Amino acid sequence: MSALSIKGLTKNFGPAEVICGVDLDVAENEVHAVIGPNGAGKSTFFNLLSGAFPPSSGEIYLKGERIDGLSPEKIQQRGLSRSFQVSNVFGNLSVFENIRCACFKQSGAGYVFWRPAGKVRAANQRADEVLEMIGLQALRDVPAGALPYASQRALEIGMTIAGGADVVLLDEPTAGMSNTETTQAINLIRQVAQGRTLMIVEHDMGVVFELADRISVLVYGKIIATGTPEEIRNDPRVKEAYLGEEAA
Amino acid sequence: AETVKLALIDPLTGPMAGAGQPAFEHLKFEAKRINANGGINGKDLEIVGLDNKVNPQESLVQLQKAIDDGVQFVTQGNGSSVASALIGAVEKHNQRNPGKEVLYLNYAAVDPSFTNERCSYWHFRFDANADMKMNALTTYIANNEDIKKVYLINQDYSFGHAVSKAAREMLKEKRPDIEIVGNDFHPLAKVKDFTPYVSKIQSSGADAVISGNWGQDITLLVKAAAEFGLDAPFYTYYGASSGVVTQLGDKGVDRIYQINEYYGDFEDPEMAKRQVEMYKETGWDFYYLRLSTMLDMFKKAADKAGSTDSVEIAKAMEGMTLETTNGEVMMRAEDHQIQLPMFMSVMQDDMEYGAEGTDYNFHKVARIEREDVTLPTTCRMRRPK
Amino acid sequence: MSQDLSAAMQRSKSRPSLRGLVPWVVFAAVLLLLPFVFQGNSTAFTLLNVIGINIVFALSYNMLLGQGGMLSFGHAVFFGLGSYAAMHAMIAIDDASYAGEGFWAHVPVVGMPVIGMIAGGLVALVLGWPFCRRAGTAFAMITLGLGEMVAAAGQMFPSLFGGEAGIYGNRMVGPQWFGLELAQSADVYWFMAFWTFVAVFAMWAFTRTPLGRMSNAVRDNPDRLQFIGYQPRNIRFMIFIASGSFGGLAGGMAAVNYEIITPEALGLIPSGLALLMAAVGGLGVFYGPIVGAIVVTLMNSMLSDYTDASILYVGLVFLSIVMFAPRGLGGGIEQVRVAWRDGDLGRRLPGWLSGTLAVGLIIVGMVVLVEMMFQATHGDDEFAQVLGMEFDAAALWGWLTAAVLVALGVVIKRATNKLREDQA
Amino acid sequence: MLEVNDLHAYYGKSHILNGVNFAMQEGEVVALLGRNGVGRSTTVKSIMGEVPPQGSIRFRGEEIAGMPNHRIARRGLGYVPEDRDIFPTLTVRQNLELGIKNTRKPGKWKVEQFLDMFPNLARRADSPAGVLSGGEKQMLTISRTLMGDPELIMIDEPTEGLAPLIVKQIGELISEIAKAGVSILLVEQKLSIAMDISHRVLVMGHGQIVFEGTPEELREDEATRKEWLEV
Amino acid sequence: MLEIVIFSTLNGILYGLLLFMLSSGLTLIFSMMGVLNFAHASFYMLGAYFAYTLGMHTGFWPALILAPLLVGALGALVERFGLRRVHANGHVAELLFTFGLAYVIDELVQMMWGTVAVAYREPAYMREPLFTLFGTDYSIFRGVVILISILMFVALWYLLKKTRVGLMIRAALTHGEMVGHLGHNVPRLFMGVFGFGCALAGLAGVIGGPIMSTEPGMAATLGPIVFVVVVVGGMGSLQGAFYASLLIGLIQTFFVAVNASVADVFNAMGANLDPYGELGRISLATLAPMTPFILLVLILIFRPRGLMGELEP
Ligand SMILES: Nc1ncnc2c1ncn2[C@@H]1O[C@H](COP(=O)(O)OP(=O)(O)OP(=O)(O)O)[C@@H](O)[C@H]1O
Ligand SMILES: Nc1ncnc2c1ncn2[C@@H]1O[C@H](COP(=O)(O)OP(=O)(O)OP(=O)(O)O)[C@@H](O)[C@H]1O
Ligand SMILES: [Mg+2]
Ligand SMILES: [Mg+2]
Repeated sequence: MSALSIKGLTKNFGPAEVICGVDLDVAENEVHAVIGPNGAGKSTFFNLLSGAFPPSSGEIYLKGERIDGLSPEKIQQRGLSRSFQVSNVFGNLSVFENIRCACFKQSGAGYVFWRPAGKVRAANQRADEVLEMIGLQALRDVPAGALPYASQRALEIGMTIAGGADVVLLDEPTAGMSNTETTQAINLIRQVAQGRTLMIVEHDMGVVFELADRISVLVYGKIIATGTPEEIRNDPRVKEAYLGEEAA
Repeated sequence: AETVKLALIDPLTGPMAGAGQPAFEHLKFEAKRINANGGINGKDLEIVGLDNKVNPQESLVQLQKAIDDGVQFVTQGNGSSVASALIGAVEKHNQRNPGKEVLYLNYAAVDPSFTNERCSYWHFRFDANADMKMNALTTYIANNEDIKKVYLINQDYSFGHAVSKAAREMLKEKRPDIEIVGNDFHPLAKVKDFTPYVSKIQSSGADAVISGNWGQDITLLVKAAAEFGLDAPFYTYYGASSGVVTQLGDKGVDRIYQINEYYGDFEDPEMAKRQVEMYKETGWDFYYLRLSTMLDMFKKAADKAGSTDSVEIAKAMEGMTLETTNGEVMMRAEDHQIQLPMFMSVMQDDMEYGAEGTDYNFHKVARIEREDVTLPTTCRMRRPK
Repeated sequence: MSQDLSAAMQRSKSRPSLRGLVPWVVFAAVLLLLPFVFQGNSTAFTLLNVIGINIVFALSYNMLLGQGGMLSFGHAVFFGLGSYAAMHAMIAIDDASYAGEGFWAHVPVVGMPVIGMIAGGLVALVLGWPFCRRAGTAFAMITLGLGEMVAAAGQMFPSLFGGEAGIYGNRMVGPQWFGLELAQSADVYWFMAFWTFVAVFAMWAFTRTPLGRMSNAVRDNPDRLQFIGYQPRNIRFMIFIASGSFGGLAGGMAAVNYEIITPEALGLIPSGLALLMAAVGGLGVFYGPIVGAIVVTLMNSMLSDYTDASILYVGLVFLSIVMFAPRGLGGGIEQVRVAWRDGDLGRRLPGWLSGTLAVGLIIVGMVVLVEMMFQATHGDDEFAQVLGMEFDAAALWGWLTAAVLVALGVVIKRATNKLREDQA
Repeated sequence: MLEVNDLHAYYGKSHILNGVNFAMQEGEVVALLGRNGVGRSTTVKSIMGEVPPQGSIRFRGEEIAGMPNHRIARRGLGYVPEDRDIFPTLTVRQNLELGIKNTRKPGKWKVEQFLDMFPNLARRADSPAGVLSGGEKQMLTISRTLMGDPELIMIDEPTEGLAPLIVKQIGELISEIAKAGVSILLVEQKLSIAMDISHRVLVMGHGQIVFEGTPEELREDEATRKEWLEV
Repeated sequence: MLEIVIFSTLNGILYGLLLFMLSSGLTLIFSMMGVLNFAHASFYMLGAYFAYTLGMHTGFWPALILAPLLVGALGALVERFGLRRVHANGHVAELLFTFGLAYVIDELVQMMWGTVAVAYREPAYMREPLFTLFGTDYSIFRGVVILISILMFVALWYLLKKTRVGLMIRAALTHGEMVGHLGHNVPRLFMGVFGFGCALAGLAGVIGGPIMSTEPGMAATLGPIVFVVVVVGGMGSLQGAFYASLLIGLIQTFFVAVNASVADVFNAMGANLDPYGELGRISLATLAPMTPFILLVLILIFRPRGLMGELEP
């Protein structure tokens, strides 16, 4: 069964149709990249999948269950989680707290007010694991708002996976990073991809080609091609619409 | 020298200060006169002002402060909520601290229950209660054959409802032919624009309006009436309270009446002089005539008891009579409610003594005798042994 | 990497868990010692009791504003209704113990705060859901409307609210616990101390629970919350209920303390008081509102003995805190504490001291100014005399002194800012 | 035209700029390179006064350090910040119009010109700019700053988050701006673009300028590249 | 009947327009600076008192111009030396600042002008009736009020929607620094807007003072209603505030005119409720002054963006 299956998805903002009938299947444990020119609708596409907006029409199935029209928290609870293009963390909370907050729900302590958070074993353990995974143990007690940019991006990813989702959407996870940082981020994403289905939006072709099992190219709301990195690199339409002449 | 302290617990700061400050000044002014005439059983009377912001809880804190300061007599007037809190607190304090009894002299909280079902031995009221005022007011109206239709407009809270109920019952008894053509309630101190109410009064064809409103609620009501050319007179409880005259100006002339023990043109030259003096000295009018009565009776009781102890004074004050400029008043022993004659007065221009520095003041139009003011009480006073 | 960051990292190593108990032991000790300090001074006890109530009230308010980011103008609704519930219960106890039977005959008055808490929580539960959709201005305004409506209803239904005179009861009824007679304010103190301690501890503990943590998250970034599986509205709603419960608890304490409750307690003024106390004390520090409650209560009840401009001073103090110490008095204390812990105090103290001096000078200048204006318009004011000021308002030099004081303050303030910049 | 002398800047306690010195001539395109976090953005921010600068910054001979930012802008310095800062509640067109400093004196650039250049913007000309995609926002900010007719424009990371095709387009736009006689200070990460269009490059390290020269010189200077640019 | 309808309409419109005058400055400040100015009603009060004092020397018309200018200047000073400092700490801090400011202004007014009302009245000739209908007068002054408030609406609408200043301020609301980078003087802009908003409040005070009386409590009692208008209209929407004012004005006056009480309704359905009982006696008329708050709560629950607002608050 495919992890995500999208049928005839469209989204209008007033008269403007931003996503026009997208069909896509993402297989389990696949890393699937979505690329496309600016304004093609990639972020909007993610917003639809994660429930931030309801789609205008079309259907979305997560592991066979229909999720379109559900609210973001319902979708998250069913196992789909996302990160944001612009870092979007709880600025006054510490790094650890940011992640732990993302863990409570899964640990069955979502709205608990009769037990100290420190006693919710599962959440603390999970948060420590995630912290280690994203390599921020040293910055554990730093308020998230004061983190350096790259660390904030890592935290963003950490929060996305902390809730235990197995389908993860990452929106431009390496935007604004230096080469080293990008390399680290790629490693992190690889780790994250273990045992999960991943969709990423990215403009850095290096990252895309390195990580993705398959790539879809979204242009003005339509998917014009889906295929392996090799196929995409050689697709003339993709070259014309996105990569330009001297493709990466 | 040792003094007798009387603590005034009333709003002295904030938006309600306009109600508490004149009483404070009046008390201090009269205290001087009393001290010059020998004081309270030989001791000087000292007025202590304590600010309660018209908040019952805060009043209790201030009461405790006063008690710790050695005060045995407190007075208060603004707000039945505060009065209710004080009655309860004084009652409990006296019960729990025998030997340190405190008396509460109420000069303006008019809720009838305080001298009926809630009456307390430690509470003495020097103002006519709301029902007595209505009794006087309706007696006046009953004598006026021209009034056939009456409109009631009051504030939508316990006091306003009490006024309305008393008016309906008493009019029915005294003048069954009078028709109540309207009985409106509006929230307390929330209405900015009374014109819709005035329109309603206008179209009801009322000959007279009765209102227990106070503060801005009476000013704005009468002002709106004047602007709309409504000619019906307003019979009120608080038409002369501070600020009303200033704001109404000629809009109030011949339109607003007040039932009270006070009016602006004393015939007694001594009182007329004192009133002018007080304005000069404090900037406030002599509106709270009853404060003078209260202090005089306080002095008389102390002299009679030969002591300034609160228990003694309470005992002496029960049933005490006092000759005032308006005639004899009496502190009824049954319920500690003062019995006194009242006066209907109307606002006029070009008065000899103008209120609030204007030329306007309230001119006496009728005297209602004590017998026509008094009402029976349901009080079953629990007296200390 | 910045020093702040590395300092934070240093700190994060590990913390001995016993250290966390110290403040509570101190708090309990202070509560136990106070009665000996103030023995025989019932005004002090009366004030302490009011402070206890206000501490709980302000802290419960801060659960909403400081921790959940929800600015409310209707918090007194919970306080007031909790108080009413407790008072009705007290009356029931009175009636029942007169008859000597029935459920209420066995309920002690010291338990009234529980009744208040249940009532406050229930009211929040019933009313809260539609309100918690949004935080921010919408929430502020809807609570303003709620406050006005409940306050109006309080005047409209005398059988429940007792009309203007309110309802009143007697705390010396029903079974006694721990021999606590509750006759004098000094007796009531023990009741207050107990409940204040319990409530403060419970509210502190709440901040440590998952829900308490989520309430900070919903304050910082409600949108993101959805994507980690929460509906922000649910969290807000639960905070609202928790805060309402503790507000009600404070109301229950008040019912026992004052033995009367009137509809005014539901209105905008007490709600504003909660905001005032929390903001003066500081929204960002847990104990901030405690400091605020103490300071504001004292100013409210004592300042008016000395000056008729007391409300003006409260306003000015509030303004200067908002302007010069945005994190409140508690925030200031916390800053000093952190600097001390980091061994930074010596270096930063001069800046703080001169800053405080500057604000102090400005305030004194303002006070002189206000008192002179007061004298000019009202005649003598006691406060001026207390401060040893016998100004003739018409004389120029008085006004000059005020101006000089303020100017001096401003200059020092400028210099301080410069100093701090250079230090940084 | 722009002279920066011994510029220091701080964030709280951390000392970010440690005596930056450089100068720019009229009509020059200069790229400011360096690793992440060395303080390139901070340099331009302190020139604009967003971060309080210490040291001397002269523009056309006049000291501008410490001036409020609007007065600096009025003297002919344009700035495109790295986080774009479009006005989300205004429409695209209104965003552009706000770039104009003086409505009475029409400048070199016209709204229509940019709408022609970027069809994406033209399509959304009358919708609120908040809904634009990341790339569209970038186009809008550069255009908006140009509407104010700056003589020197400082662009922070103009190609961040852009699709390869658009990156090329932005490159062209920058060349065009340069052709129009505007000096450009480019803060960039992507070496290739910077090398293509700039006349001169500056490399930053440890809060100072550690290399200054032409693109060719940098290309040849492997040591500098290794030490300060690559990792 | 016709009489009541006509008068209720006239009264409702007049009261509505007064509300609008009061709230327009607040809407302006809120929509442009995002500051919910709690001291707005206090500036309104200052307008009335200034006009009273000035009017004694200059007469009504000069005071009508001078008093708002004075209030505006004061507002600008408050922005310059108070609000601006606080701005960096966010909207809650700004709100707290204005909250405290309201306290201070109200107290200062009491100190300067005393605790009781002052005799601020419109000039005598304006008390003459403009027209008389069904024996009721409609004074010239009321006509003037209507005229001024409509002028105010048009001028404001133009300023907000049609001028660059409006654009700039809306932009500065989200990214103040950036507007500065584009060469616009943002601090001066904010100072101007705040001052202007306060001047509008002052103008409302000059007009409202004689109608609603000039006393130290006038700010405290009007404060909440003004917020209701702004919220019901839709945060920051001038048209919204206009419609909301009229709506509230009309609802209130018409409700007062209707006598139907809960008891009437129940008894019509066959129940037997005491018309003087607590529940039974509640009537539309007694509820009228509460309607703004009921409306506020309903609007926020069912249509949070208000009548005309673009964004949810
Ligand atoms: N709420 C909205 N209302 C109207 N139009 C919108 C809205 N959100 C997005 N759009 C438009 O939809 C298009 C797609 O935007 P989206 O953010 O999905 O692009 P993207 O592919 O993520 O681009 P980028 O790579 O630049 O981030 C854009 O043209 C944008 O202006
Ligand atoms: N607001 C801030 N507060 C504290 N430190 C900051 C702040 N902004 C930036 N810094 C720190 O200052 C240093 C320089 O930042 P700057 O933004 O100038 O770097 P940059 O060279 O532009 O790199 P980037 O590629 O990230 O844009 C970094 O270490 C960063 O962490
Ligand atoms: Mg995007
Ligand atoms: Mg940068």
